[in-house]
Amino acid sequence: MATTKPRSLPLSKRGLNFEMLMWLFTRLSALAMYALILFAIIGALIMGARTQMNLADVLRWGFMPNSTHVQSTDVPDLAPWSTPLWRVAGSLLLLVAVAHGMHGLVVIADDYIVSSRGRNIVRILSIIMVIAFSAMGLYIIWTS
Amino acid sequence: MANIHQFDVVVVGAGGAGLMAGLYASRGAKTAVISKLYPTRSHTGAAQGGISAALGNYEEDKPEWHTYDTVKGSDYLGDQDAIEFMTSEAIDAVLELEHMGLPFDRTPEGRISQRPFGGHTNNETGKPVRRAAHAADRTGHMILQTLYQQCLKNKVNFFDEYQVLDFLIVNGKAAGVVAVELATGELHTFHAKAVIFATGGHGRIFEVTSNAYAYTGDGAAILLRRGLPLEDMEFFQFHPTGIYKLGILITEGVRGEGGVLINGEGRRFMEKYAPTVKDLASRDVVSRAIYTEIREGRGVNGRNYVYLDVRPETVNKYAAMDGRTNPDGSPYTITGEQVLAKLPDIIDFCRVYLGVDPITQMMPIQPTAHYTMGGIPTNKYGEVVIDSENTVFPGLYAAGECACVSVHGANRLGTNSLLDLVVFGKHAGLKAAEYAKQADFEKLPNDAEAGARSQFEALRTASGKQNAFDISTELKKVMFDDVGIYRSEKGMKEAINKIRELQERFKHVRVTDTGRIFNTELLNAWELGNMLEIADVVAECALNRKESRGGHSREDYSERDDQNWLKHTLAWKKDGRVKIDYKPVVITKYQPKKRVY
Amino acid sequence: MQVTLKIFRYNPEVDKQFHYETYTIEAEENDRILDLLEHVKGYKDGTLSFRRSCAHGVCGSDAMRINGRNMLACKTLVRDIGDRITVEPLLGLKVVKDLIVDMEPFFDNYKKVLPYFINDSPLPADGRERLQSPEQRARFDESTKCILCAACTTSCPSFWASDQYYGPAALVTAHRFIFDSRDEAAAERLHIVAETDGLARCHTAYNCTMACPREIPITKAIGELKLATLTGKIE
Amino acid sequence: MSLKRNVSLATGLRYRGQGPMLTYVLHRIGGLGMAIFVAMHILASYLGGDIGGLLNDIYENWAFQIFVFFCALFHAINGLRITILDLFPKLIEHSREAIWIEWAVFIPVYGIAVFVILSTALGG
Ligand SMILES: Cc1cc2nc3c(=O)[nH]c(=O)nc-3n(C[C@H](O)[C@H](O)[C@H](O)COP(=O)(O)OP(=O)(O)OC[C@H]3O[C@@H](n4cnc5c(N)ncnc54)[C@H](O)[C@@H]3O)c2cc1C
Ligand code: HEM
Ligand code: SF4
Ligand code: F3S
Ligand code: FES
Repeated sequence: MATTKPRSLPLSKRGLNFEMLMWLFTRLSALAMYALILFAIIGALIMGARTQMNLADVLRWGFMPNSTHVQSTDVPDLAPWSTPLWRVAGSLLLLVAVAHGMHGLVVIADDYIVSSRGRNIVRILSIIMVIAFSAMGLYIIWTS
Repeated sequence: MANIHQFDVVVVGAGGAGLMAGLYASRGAKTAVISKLYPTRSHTGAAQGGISAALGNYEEDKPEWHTYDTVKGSDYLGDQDAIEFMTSEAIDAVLELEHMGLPFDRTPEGRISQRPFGGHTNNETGKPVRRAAHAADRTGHMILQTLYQQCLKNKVNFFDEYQVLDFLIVNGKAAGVVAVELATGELHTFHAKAVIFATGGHGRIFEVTSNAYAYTGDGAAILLRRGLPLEDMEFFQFHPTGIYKLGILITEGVRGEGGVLINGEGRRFMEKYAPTVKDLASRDVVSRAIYTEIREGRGVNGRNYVYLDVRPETVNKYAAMDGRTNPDGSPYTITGEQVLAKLPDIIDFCRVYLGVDPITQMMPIQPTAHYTMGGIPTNKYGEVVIDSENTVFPGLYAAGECACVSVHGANRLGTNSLLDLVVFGKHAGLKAAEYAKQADFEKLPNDAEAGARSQFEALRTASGKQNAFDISTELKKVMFDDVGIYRSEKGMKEAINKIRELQERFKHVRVTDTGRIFNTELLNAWELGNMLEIADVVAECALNRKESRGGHSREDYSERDDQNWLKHTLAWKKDGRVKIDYKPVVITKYQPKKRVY
Repeated sequence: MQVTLKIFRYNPEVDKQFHYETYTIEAEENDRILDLLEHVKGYKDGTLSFRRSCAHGVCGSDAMRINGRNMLACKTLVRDIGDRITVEPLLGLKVVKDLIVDMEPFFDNYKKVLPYFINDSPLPADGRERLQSPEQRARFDESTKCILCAACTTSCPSFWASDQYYGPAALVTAHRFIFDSRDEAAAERLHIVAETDGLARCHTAYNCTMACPREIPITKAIGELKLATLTGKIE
Repeated sequence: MSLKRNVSLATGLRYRGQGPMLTYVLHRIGGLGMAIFVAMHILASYLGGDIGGLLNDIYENWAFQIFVFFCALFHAINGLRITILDLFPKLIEHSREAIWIEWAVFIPVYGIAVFVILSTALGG
């Protein structure tokens, strides 16, 4: 009978590298963002958004559950929208989105920039930017 | 000149034969493979049905049966020692391809799958036998890819898109070739100890053909011009099933899977011409049968085509009538999905070019010019021989369709060509490397490129009154009509006159492109020159052979004549005239018999 | 019927820039675009240059842009695209002359993925074939169809951005060997295709799959490679 | 001796890649758009003051909102499709159908959102 040798490669033989891990991260972070966004939207609906906010505002809140995003709506009281729970959710979304987005920019740059020097510069810049934007974003979330 | 390269062995052509030769030569000598096309674009890639070897993966089969079938298929003109050599090497050759990674289709046991093909029989029962190893209907494609890949692995030197124009002879020995680099228009001299020609056939001299544009007989024409002979040029195979008008090949595998030919009256007709194997008779027999049907008014709608029918209901009906069985003895049946799985490319061709779906409709087909049996005479080691005594030309080798060993004689069996490429390609490569080891480089002539340059000059400075396309169209028409499936003295004489006229006109051919970079107009004109040269030889040899045998069937001499014509033709070109001589056929075991299928 | 054939022209020995040339010719519905090009070359302008060989879609010589999309000129009929036809060379490779592009970067990429069967284990003791079940054979069937015509690679936006990207054709070749149960160099190949200029450059734009004249599900093959680098599964 | 290989943006976009190519282009525009917008927004909120106010004014502008919404929504929906197909390559054969579904979801949701933004913006 035909050979049935195992066709599964051990970890070190898969070609699994940073590049492919980041590829996976992009997908997983996308799913994570979906989870967080859905969480935020459902939360908003429970908190009465159905009567107090229009669709655009709900989505806007969903994409970033930060209390400033519902300031201009008919929400009577901002307090429930700025509990630690929402701040944590917002922080998570921020971190994931910044990492996802910044890596996305690196991916686009890699399409065009092929010299290893150029690619290294892009990577260093991207790390700096991820740290800077995460810090700024966290600062805003936790102080607003 | 600046562009001089030195290699022990130079292979001209990168089809199945060239790559196999290159692969083997490169193991023992510094080797270059030169090709006017990127190797993967060679015509071997078009081969569909399979490669034959008596592997016996489904049922009993033996190399001796393969030998007999080939001898019989060749209408007894094949050299039997060479045929025995080829069929006995066949099994290992096919296995070697598998070991190189070729993805053959598989039997349920995991072995190489095989299918029946025209002319392959069990010698005891006379029934078709499964001998053609296949990879769907793109066996040639897979051979070409696999060999190219192995060459890359072995770091063979490739010169892609270099067209060889001339062969250099010094002291009666091979000294190299001259080629033009298409991308720059510059001439390059390849200084070599051994040269292997593997440039494929010349089917483009016919109007309706399955052959590629590149099939202009370059290799044969180059050697002819250098005073070497060509063998059995009158034998050209017309494949029975080409797509109507276009000539695109519908593999015999379709009939192998149970497809049948149907005439204009809606009836199967092959049982009349080949009562035992019917639609799976040898190609020349089927082609003539189709032509006879057409001439007797039983073409479809009175026109010159018939149908090939592979619709499951038809296949099953006739398979039941023929009592065809599966290997396990159950009755043979087939479904639309199976047809699609086994013949995907054929189905695709029909859909694209005809708008016909073979699973529900019949395919209009007509015989198409397909395979060059004749060519550069060689012995079974691929060494080129130059006279009736089989004197070897030192350092010169040929393999593949451009060569004539002769294992195909007057008619090639389907799937034997791919086998021919692999077996003789290999041996040509081995021999050339062996020769190169002990030989020295001949000194190059002072102006090695002179011959090539003057050929180009003649084209460039011609008066330009004649359109090359017209010449080529007229040539193809007259060859197909008068030196085609049926031939007669009157027709052939007219054809020869026409060819002479065209050759005259060719002297005034127009080449408007004066550039160097990819001057395809100039190269096409040069190729047209080769086609005229070859067509002339084909027609002269055909006129000369006063009998019917295999692919050569004459209306005025409709019988085979072993008394006078059991011999190979050798043809030289001397002062613009074709000179003919003969060479005996090697017969070992099988005395000529009447050929019935 | 009459067709208007607009052809991209560039003669490196004369022109600084390319231009288009328009020809009006008689054609039949069933004519291939290749037939039209041959006609122009034969009777209108002999300098027109393009590659071709088999004329029925199996050699991969004549991939070009026809009405803005990559196709084989010999596998595209007038009836498929109408009477206004524009023919241009492939994108992302240097144009050498008219419709002829420099194929070297394409083949260089092909050569990067170890495009040959590798199995250094001893042959079966009986000297016969290495066994492979029909299912194992079917696993990589589609990727064996590739004729290296470059229609896919030159339709890929990532390749337009940089010819360092291996491109779909090379990845299909990698797929052909990685998923062949007989081949033993899957790990090496996966390491190669996982490099920055490999799999990560495919953004599933899908142009390749739509352009492939052999109807190879290229994007799917690339997808399988991506997962294989992560999971190690090459069943 | 030969033309450069460069493919300009205009030439690239003229390639008739149909549906899937369009989603690729829009996904990229969406990702880029969002990256710029998120960066801008964070920066603005962090800096505050005049520059921040100005940036936030641009960001709050209804035209910009319509664009940002497009980016976010399309990128999110298309991203989900990509993720699903990537994790289950078998489904890639149904790419076309997936894209149809995607548009069927995107168009109504985006349509309503645009309508709402516009009516709030124009209605005061
Ligand atoms: C449609 C079709 C189907 C077929 N099916 C089968 C089948 O099922 N089974 C079978 O056994 N046989 C089949 N054959 C026959 C078989 O495929 C061919 O005979 C065989 O492939 C020829 O191989 P080759 O190596 O001799 O030449 P090719 O593969 O044609 O290679 C010729 C090479 O020579 C090069 N060349 C030519 N001229 C020059 C020059 N002047 N300078 C430099 N290079 C040059 C070309 O570039 C090319 O690389 C089929 C043939 C056709 C046309
Ligand atoms: C639900 C939310 C999101 C989902 C589902 C999502 C999904 C994805 C996916 C699957 C990719 C990979 C595309 C590819 O490789 O072809 C991607 C790329 C990208 N994403 Fe997102 N993303 C989301 C949110 C964001 C956000 C918030 C940003 C910006 C901050 C962003 C910026 C990018 C960028 C710049 C790319 C690279 C674009 C490209 O390669 O063409 N994404 N996204
Ligand atoms: S994958 Fe398809 S389009 Fe790409 S080179 Fe191969 S045959 Fe051509
Ligand atoms: S077009 Fe390019 S981006 Fe991927 S799906 Fe095909 S390789
Ligand atoms: S000429 Fe061979 S693919 Fe078109």
